[in-house]
Amino acid sequence: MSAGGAPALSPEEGLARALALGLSEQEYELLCERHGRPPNLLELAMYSLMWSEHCGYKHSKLLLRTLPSAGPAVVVGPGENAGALDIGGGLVCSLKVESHNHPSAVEPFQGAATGVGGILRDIVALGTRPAAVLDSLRFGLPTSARSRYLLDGAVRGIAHYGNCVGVATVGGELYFEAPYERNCLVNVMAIGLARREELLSSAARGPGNTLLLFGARTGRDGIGGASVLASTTLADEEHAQRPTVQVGDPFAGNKLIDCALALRDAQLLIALQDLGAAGLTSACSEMAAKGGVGLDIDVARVPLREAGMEPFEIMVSESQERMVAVVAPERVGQALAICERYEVEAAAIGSVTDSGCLRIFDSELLLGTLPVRALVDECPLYELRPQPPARPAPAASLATGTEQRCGADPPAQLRSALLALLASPNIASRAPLFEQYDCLVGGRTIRRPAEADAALLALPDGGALALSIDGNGRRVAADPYRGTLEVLLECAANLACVGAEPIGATDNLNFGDPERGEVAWQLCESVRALGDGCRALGVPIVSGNVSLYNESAQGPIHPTPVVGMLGRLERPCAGARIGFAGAGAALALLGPFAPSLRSSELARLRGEEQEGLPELDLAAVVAAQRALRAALAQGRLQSAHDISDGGLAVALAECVLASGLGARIDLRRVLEHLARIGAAECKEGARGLSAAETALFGEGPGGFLVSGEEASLTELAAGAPLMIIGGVGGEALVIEGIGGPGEEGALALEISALRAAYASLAELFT
Amino acid sequence: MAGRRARAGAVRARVLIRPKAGILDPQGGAVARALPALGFEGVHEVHVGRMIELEVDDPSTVGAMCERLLANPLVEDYEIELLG
Amino acid sequence: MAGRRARAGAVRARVLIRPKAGILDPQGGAVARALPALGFEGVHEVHVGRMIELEVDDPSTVGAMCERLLANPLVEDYEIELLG
Amino acid sequence: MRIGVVRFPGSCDHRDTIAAASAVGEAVELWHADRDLRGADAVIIPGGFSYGDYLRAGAIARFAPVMEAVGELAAAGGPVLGICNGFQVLCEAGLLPGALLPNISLRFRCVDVRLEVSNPRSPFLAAVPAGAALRIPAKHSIGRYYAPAGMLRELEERGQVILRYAPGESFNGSVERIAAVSNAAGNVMGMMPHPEHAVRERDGSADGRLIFASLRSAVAATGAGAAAGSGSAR
Ligand SMILES: Nc1ncnc2c1ncn2[C@@H]1O[C@H](COP(=O)(O)OP(=O)(O)O)[C@@H](O)[C@H]1O
Ligand SMILES: [Mg+2]
Repeated sequence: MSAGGAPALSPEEGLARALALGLSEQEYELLCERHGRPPNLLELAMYSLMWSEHCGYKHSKLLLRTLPSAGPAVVVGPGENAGALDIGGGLVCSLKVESHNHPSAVEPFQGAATGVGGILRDIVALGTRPAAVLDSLRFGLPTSARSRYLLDGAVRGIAHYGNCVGVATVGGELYFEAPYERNCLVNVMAIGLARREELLSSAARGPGNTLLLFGARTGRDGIGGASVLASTTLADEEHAQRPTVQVGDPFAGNKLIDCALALRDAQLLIALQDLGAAGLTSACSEMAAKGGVGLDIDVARVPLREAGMEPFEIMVSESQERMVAVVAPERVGQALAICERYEVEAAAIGSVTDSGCLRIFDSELLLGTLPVRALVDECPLYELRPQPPARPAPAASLATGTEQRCGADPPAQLRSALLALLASPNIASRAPLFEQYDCLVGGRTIRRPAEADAALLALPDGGALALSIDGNGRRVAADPYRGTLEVLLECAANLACVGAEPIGATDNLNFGDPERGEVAWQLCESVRALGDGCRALGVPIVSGNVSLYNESAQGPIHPTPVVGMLGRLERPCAGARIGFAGAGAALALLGPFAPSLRSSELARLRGEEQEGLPELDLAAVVAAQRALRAALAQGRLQSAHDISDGGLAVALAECVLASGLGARIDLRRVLEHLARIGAAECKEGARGLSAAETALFGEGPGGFLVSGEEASLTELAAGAPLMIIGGVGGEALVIEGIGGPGEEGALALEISALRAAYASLAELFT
Repeated sequence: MAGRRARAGAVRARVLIRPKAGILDPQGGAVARALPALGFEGVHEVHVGRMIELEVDDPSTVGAMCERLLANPLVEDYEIELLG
Repeated sequence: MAGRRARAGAVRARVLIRPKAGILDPQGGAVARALPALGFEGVHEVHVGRMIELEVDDPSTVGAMCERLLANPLVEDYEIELLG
Repeated sequence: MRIGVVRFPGSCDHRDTIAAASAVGEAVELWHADRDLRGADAVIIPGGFSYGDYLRAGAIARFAPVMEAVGELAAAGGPVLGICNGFQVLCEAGLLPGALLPNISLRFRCVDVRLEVSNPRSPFLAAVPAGAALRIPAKHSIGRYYAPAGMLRELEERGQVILRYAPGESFNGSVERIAAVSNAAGNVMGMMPHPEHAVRERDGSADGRLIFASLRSAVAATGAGAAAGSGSAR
């Protein structure tokens, strides 16, 4: 017995256990070497978690190092529990996005609820008070009962936790695509606020200091969760994983947050760390690694919820609502008193040492000794072996396809396409979802969901923060590089629509099995685009998360990088709304918008082959966003909305629905504009239904629909192409000059018809 | 419903649903902490669950109802009582 | 808890709490609507209530606990079962 | 005027309520475990999820030590306003009639609602212009007001129904669209919508300010009684 009380393992037994715990034979051998001897069972359990994909980032760390993470506003970059940015006025804003995909696929309510709890504790660990949550969700098609069940459970779970814990959920996004059927994605982003001097680090310091565990008691929740739930492909038999379900307790979470911040205010915390995946093992390893110290932990002092827990269970339990802090020994009494006031249980479970090791005790008995460096820094890193896919044979031309279907009545064709798009679950109003979230608590919310493209939160100095979270897996699947650029640009466009300039971002890389060549290629392309795009936008990535092995028997999910962006603006702009402000305003198309039906939502609805994405001019799109921000800041605009899924016509309908005011545009002017800026699929002289469809429903970055007085719109043409295409007013959405047979044809849709189509998600939440 | 008769041909059934052993029961915990504060000492092991009462024509189907809808087998145990 | 033994000296008690007759029970209604959709026909009169299980040293106090905390007598009926 | 805002474990809207109340007086936090009202002339029990809403919303909070002092203030005629969870707590505590049950949709919902004034003489509406309707956000999953038929009749007769949701806006299914009720003396009111989230132009509506502004006259109307601890203010 090498380390006291824990059972030693023979080499054969050790290898067998290691394999069962998800390590490879080579990894086990490396581990024995780094550990200095074969680990005992407790040690092996801890290594297997720290060397898992989830904690060790084995397949992504090398790639992540290529992302830009520095910038003048960066206060805390990647490596801490969350990133943090200077937002002026002595304040910092923390941000981070996390995934809870596999737990949510097994038990959507608890999976999503604990996802919210987890990300909030990352924000608190930095010493910042949570200020807002955003959610990014992906499910299979809503025609599937399983998808509807997962959607309903996840939304209820987020609402349950977020509402009850008392943090506003101010934004998010939702897509339905078949590849997520058995592996839904539940990503949650949070931000927090603090004065700069209040920031905390997770680096344990000062040998002799006390390790204080506080919050909920430790039970057998999620034992093995980090390695089993997060790093292996979901078996069809989800039931095998039953015992690992963690239950969230937002009431305990609420008390824990207040307690942690009260400890911060009393300046008792030398270090603070949340307990997430891999529980005490990961929390203590990281605190020790960051501080370059060792830690002694006594499992006998950990308050337990259940009798008879094994030391290894205590060390790997993922019980929710717990945090661990380093406190000077003479101030432990004061810390315990604060915990008691907040009705939060606390216990001194160990101390900081200069041993460089985690030493696990059961009272006097030493159970294991693990060099921190071996646990944290020596986890093997793997180079990906990307394998670009063989290009699919080009599918039949879309133009031909639509022409075949068009018949003799273009207005009727376009009308039904627009209504179908508005009713598409990927586009329809998200109100039935977000109305289940408290978006007001905290008293900062200036723009609620769907009022503007980004959420806006008021700051004490009269300025505001803008927030957006975006991702479009289907378009990333069609072209991982351009698709990922589009994700970044969409996020920045949403911020631009409220007048905010991005100052930092967080990302979540949701991909399949990176050991597959094609997935590796998607991941590499996507990260390359993240780097290029962020550099073009001047936005550092200060935190993030990687979720790999999102696969089912049907194959990998769409590659789904999700980006959350934070923007700052000096003062909220009056025109920063989707809805029109009043009849009589002129309506303009702004930006280098070059729409294409390739891989568009309309193509998806028609079941057409996804065939790549149109080219994009990064610099021109970035310039258009800058022009839009300037126009908003100068008060020249009455409304602004970016053109996204479903194209110009859907954006227009959304402006109409948000305000209840009709609009009239002349499609000939749109086509003229597109021809002028060289949009390939709307070449000069393009005529007929296919040109109209491309102009109305084609997608691509860089387009904004803005309204305002005609004179102030035309003056703003500097910096980005702009064309007045119509005006605000009336009772309907009217599109004139459709072309094709019946050249003079106009399309008119009553607002009530638009509204009925747009309300299609309500039936998913009855 | 207690004491009531079921409609002709139907059977009254009661399903008791409780958090699985070992799964966190925050409600039970909250009640357990509240009771002593009200002067009720000597209370141990409080658990809060749900009760569903129904009248069924075919009582043999209640188990399947529990599995598919009434309970969440991942986190809950259930028990069926047929009351006649 | 079912089938489990109470600790020495304590008695297991079960409190069943149901919405008073005549008060709209949307939870019961939701279950009643969902069951046929899953193919379970022949279900009538579904009601959803709460179940609280506890171990008490003095079972005579459970009634007072119900009156004061566990049930809201304005909208709920309760029933106590002592399980020994 | 000093306004005490109670804070229970699990309260969420106490900070926003203190901020809103600060516009009309000196707002102080009242800690649930203290019996002391810190000299408050009026008390607000804010929204949130006291004790996680476990068991029943408000059921556990009503036993907090601070509630004894709140009960004494109420008995002495001092103004007590419960917002959302505060309304639930006051019903559970027996300081207000009726109960709040789960929304008929069984879902949490956060939307602006329009409110009609049902009893313009309530001191909690003193600052609301005659004939005005209010637009204030509501956000809850347990907000369906219920009172048995006999009690309801009495409430209507005595003018204890203070606010109603406008027709078509009672998403929670409250009986008679009731959004706010008072006790018989009129000095305790509970309302489901959140006036503290409608106090600035940036909130989309500032109608909630009227409720806070009314507290001043509510205190003036009853203040002497409260100080003297004279049972009823009727
Ligand atoms: N895709 C990514 N981009 C940038 N930073 C990342 C990414 N994924 C993870 N990180 C950073 O790596 C560190 C470890 O992440 P993680 O293990 O998820 O933290 P935690 O355990 O606190 O949830 C964090 O600082 C996180 O912000
Ligand atoms: Mg963390």
